[in-house]
Amino acid sequence: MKKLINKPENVVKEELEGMALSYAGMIKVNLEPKFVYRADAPVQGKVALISGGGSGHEPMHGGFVGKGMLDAACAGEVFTSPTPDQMLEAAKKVNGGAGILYIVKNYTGDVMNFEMAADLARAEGMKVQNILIDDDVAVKDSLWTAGRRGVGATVIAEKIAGAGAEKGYDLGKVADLCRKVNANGRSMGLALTSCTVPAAGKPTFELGDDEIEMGIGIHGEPGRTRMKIKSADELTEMMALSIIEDGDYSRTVHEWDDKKGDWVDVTLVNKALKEGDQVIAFVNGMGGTPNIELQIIYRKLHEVCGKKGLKIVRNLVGSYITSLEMQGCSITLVRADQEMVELWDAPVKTPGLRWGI
Amino acid sequence: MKKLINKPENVVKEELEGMALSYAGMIKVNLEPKFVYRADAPVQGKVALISGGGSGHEPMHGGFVGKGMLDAACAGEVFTSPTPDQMLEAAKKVNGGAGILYIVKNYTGDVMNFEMAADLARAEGMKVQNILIDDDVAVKDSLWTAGRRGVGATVIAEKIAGAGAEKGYDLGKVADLCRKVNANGRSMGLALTSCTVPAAGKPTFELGDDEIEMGIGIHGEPGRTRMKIKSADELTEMMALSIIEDGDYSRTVHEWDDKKGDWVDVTLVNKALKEGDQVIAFVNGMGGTPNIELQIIYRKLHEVCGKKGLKIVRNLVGSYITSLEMQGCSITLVRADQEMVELWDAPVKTPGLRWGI
Amino acid sequence: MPATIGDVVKCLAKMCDVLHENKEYLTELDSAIGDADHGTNMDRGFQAIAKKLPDLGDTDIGAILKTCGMTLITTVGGASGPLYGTAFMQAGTALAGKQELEPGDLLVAGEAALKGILMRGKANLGDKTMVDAVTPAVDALRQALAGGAKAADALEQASIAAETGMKGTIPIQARKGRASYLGERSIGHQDPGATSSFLLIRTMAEAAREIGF
Amino acid sequence: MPATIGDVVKCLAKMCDVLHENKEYLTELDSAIGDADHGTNMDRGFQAIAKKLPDLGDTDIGAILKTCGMTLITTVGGASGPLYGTAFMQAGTALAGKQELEPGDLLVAGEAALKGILMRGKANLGDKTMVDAVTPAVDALRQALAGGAKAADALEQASIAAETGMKGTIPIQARKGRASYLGERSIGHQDPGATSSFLLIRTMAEAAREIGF
Ligand SMILES: Nc1ncnc2c1ncn2[C@@H]1O[C@H](COP(=O)(O)OP(=O)(O)O)[C@@H](O)[C@H]1O
Ligand SMILES: Nc1ncnc2c1ncn2[C@@H]1O[C@H](COP(=O)(O)OP(=O)(O)O)[C@@H](O)[C@H]1O
Ligand SMILES: [Mg+2]
Ligand SMILES: [Mg+2]
Ligand SMILES: [Mg+2]
Ligand SMILES: [Mg+2]
Repeated sequence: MKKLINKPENVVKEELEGMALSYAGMIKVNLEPKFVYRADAPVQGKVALISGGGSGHEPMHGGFVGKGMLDAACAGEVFTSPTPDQMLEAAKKVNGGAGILYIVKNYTGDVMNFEMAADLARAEGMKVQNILIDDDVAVKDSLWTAGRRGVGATVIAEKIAGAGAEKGYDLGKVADLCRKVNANGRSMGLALTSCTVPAAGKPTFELGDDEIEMGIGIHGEPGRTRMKIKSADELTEMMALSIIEDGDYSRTVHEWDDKKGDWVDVTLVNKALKEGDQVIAFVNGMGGTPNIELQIIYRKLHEVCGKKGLKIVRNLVGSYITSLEMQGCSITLVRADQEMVELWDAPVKTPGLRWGI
Repeated sequence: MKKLINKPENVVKEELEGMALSYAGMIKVNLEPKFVYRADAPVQGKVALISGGGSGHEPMHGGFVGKGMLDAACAGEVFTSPTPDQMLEAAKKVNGGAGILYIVKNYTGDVMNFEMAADLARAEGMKVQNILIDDDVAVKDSLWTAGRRGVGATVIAEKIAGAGAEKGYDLGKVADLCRKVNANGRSMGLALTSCTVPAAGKPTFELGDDEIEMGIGIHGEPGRTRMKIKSADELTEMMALSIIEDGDYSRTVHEWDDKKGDWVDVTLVNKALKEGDQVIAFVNGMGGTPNIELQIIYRKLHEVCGKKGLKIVRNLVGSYITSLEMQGCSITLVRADQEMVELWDAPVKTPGLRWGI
Repeated sequence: MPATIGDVVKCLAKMCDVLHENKEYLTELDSAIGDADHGTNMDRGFQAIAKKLPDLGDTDIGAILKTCGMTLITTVGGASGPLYGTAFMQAGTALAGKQELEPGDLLVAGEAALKGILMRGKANLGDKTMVDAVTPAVDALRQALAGGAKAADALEQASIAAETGMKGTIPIQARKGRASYLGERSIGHQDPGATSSFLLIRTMAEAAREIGF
Repeated sequence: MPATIGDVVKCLAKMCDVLHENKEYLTELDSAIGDADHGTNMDRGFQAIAKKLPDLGDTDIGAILKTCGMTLITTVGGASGPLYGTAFMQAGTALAGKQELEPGDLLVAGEAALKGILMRGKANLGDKTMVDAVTPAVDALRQALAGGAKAADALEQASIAAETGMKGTIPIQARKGRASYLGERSIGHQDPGATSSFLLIRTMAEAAREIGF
């Protein structure tokens, strides 16, 4: 393992210390327990957005903290969900009195820890909603698995919901917005190489010189299929079609019902994309992929979307949800209406995403 | 070689096609010959900044085209200087009547091609200045080598000179500003892994599992020394000290003398950094380095600068001058006065660097 | 002889050591069908427990187990943190106020722990998770105790059942947790969480034997 | 027999082939002390020339060489583009208007080409660049022609001298171009540009032999 680190067990702490120095003015960092929060938190009267997850996906999530996006992000160990106490302390720090939205990527660990955190935060008198992101079409069904993973749609959801909160939407409306982005989002990824978890010291998996993992997870979980590498155009088309041709996706999730005062099972359906839809297109690098390759992929994605009657109204190309140094990429398409596009365009000022201010 | 590309010979063309689509509104792309230019070019009455170099260093330079930075960037083949006809056509396209500044990284090929381009542009009646960037302290002397390479200071120079041009500075003043950034800038880099030039098909060099190249170039040129890997803190300190303790650096460069109407040899001296200096600190990833590691490096750099009496007044942390998928990093320090800091803060809107608009 | 607070603390200390020794092994299992962190996660949590153990002697066994649970919840993260954390919390609640343990208390605690895991993770038997090791272990414990076995022997039976359950995760397809994303490719690999569960139960059995429980 | 326009075109076509065959070899040399693109660069430029050759027959030799020079300048890039481009431009200028070549014209062209390379790159002999191959080649050509050799023999001498010069770049330290950054680590490696220069000169010698020049 060759990495520019000191001790593996200090990676996350030292990273956060670096961020506190390099983005002073935009964010602040709490080390015990670990979370990043808006320098101007709490913003009174604004719904506070909190996300988090394992580290190693930078700039997600700490890099998305700031005006117009997240109020706080909880950093777990590398690829390990953070713990409820982090989420609770973050909520206390950024609570502006209008409620807390926990944005949770659908992984067993994240879901359980954020549910515990929500219970704790409610016990302290806060209004809390947990919204799941589960957009990864590589996971086919939810009956036989832990359900689709949360990947690329997370960035889009955090941006759009963050803009809604900034505009003054109340907790119910921000939660609806976040749920809506997720309901319209689908992603698919692949890896050319494995990543190496610092504490593990060696690559999570081995791939032959001409092999890729199609349907890779962002934690170096092996994908659904191992296959021979093909040209960028062919791989892009495969990923794009698996998103575009994915049917309606229905599953049951746990959400908090404020009236009942309890968690309830809710069945949600993501409607398949169809001709004429407007989409936000996101080509994401996994950390070790040069920009030059992401642009080659975007070029083909644009063509495939065109052929399938999808109109790309906004795009994002870059490494925003990474898996350490993994080489690979993912594609995310989010069907977007006018409100979503306007909120996407709204000013944002975070370490990882910035425009308009 | 595993890359997300189609044919190696089409990499640059397809990348530019992708950029034209993904950044429409910010930039436009010319394919024959290849260059990226501001969507609103030419900006009448403004000095036009043009840079360029081999591809594979993205976002540099095409990603720095836009309001507040470059007017055009010429993309060569991967790691190969672009050609004079590209530079000439770019100049014609973005010429706003106030002259052209070619910002040239000091590599034999770039220098020669840009000099030929300047001669051609002048023959077409344009006012042209070429300013060299040569900030890489890994190259010790200029007598026994082609002189120090242009690396990290390029980004800072393009940002600050671009802001000056946007403010209405005339060609002489913009050229002086660019020369000043370079005169105050120093960089040092290292690599953990080699990159693979697509057309070459295999890694440029091989490194052992515990080896790094200290003083690496951004084209995968081997560094000055191969050494055992150390901790991030130790490596950061080595790089930082080689910059901070570097003495005055003097060399002779070729500049155009408008009065004489000829190229002249000019001796320039970069004064060593000293206690009390204010600096812009830049930690750059080489393409395959996770953000998490760059923040760990920034954290230590901040400490070393503090110990040496340097005050970091601004910083930039991210992968801005890359070498394809190479894992590694570089550190750049630029001594900055008030004017430079203000111009650094000025709004910029490019694919790779954006704030304030 | 009933087990004392000191015995429980000793057993917990042993668990910390065993997980530390098996850190790489558990992470390796997790590399194959997960994200290569289970060993690191468990070790981080139990090392945090190890640090607290010296100060826990003058409370009660329920409180000790709850402290362990809380420690796991706040230091482990991932899926295993809330699951093991809840297990210890529930076991602690079940044994609230106890200064010593009778063999029957083991079953009370074990059933509570399993209930906690099921409540939190909603896995079914055969989903290829820690449930596949813990469920048969609790069953074996119940049966052995019902048959009049002493604690160490009953735990021995539980440990054997956990091991069988753990090995039983190899040929099946995961339906919960991260390994479920692999679909059929999860077949042929042993579940890391079932493995850590077995290790913990085996350690209890060994500790019981040593103290003559 | 003087060389005709057709002979020159044939010789150029042969150069294109030879560089194409040596593409990987030249890139490999450049990997060791440069940036792994010299073969690709030269091949890109000479393939562009190859495409134009069919249409160049009805101009003159000077114009043909200038077209080659311009093509190299606009397609090669890097250090070798301006250097070889200028060399061909200067040679073309020196042979402006010529419909056929006498042996002496070779020297005129060779000296002009070398002057162009020196003017553009400012390298000295011994800096470990193409200059180290071209300079002795032009010297050998001059000497052989002065001694009354026919063109093919004089070019043969030039080729031998270029090869010696090329090999002479191995034990020395680079002081110009990208290899100079390596300092002492550049020692022991053959300069890619000197190698492509030798290949071009050897090709000229072979072409001259074939056409009986
Ligand atoms: N829903 C669940 N119920 C019970 N156990 C589970 C569940 N999901 C996962 N597990 C267990 O957790 C283990 C993985 O733990 P760990 O690697 O620490 O967490 P993560 O999967 O978040 O990286 C699995 O091997 C499995 O035994
Ligand atoms: N100043 C110079 N004068 C003459 N030849 C040079 C000079 N600098 C470099 N060269 C030649 O150019 C060759 C490298 O060409 P190439 O790899 O195509 O360009 P680059 O170095 O820009 O990648 C070197 O091997 C050397 O022979
Ligand atoms: Mg994990
Ligand atoms: Mg080159
Ligand atoms: Mg795991
Ligand atoms: Mg080269």
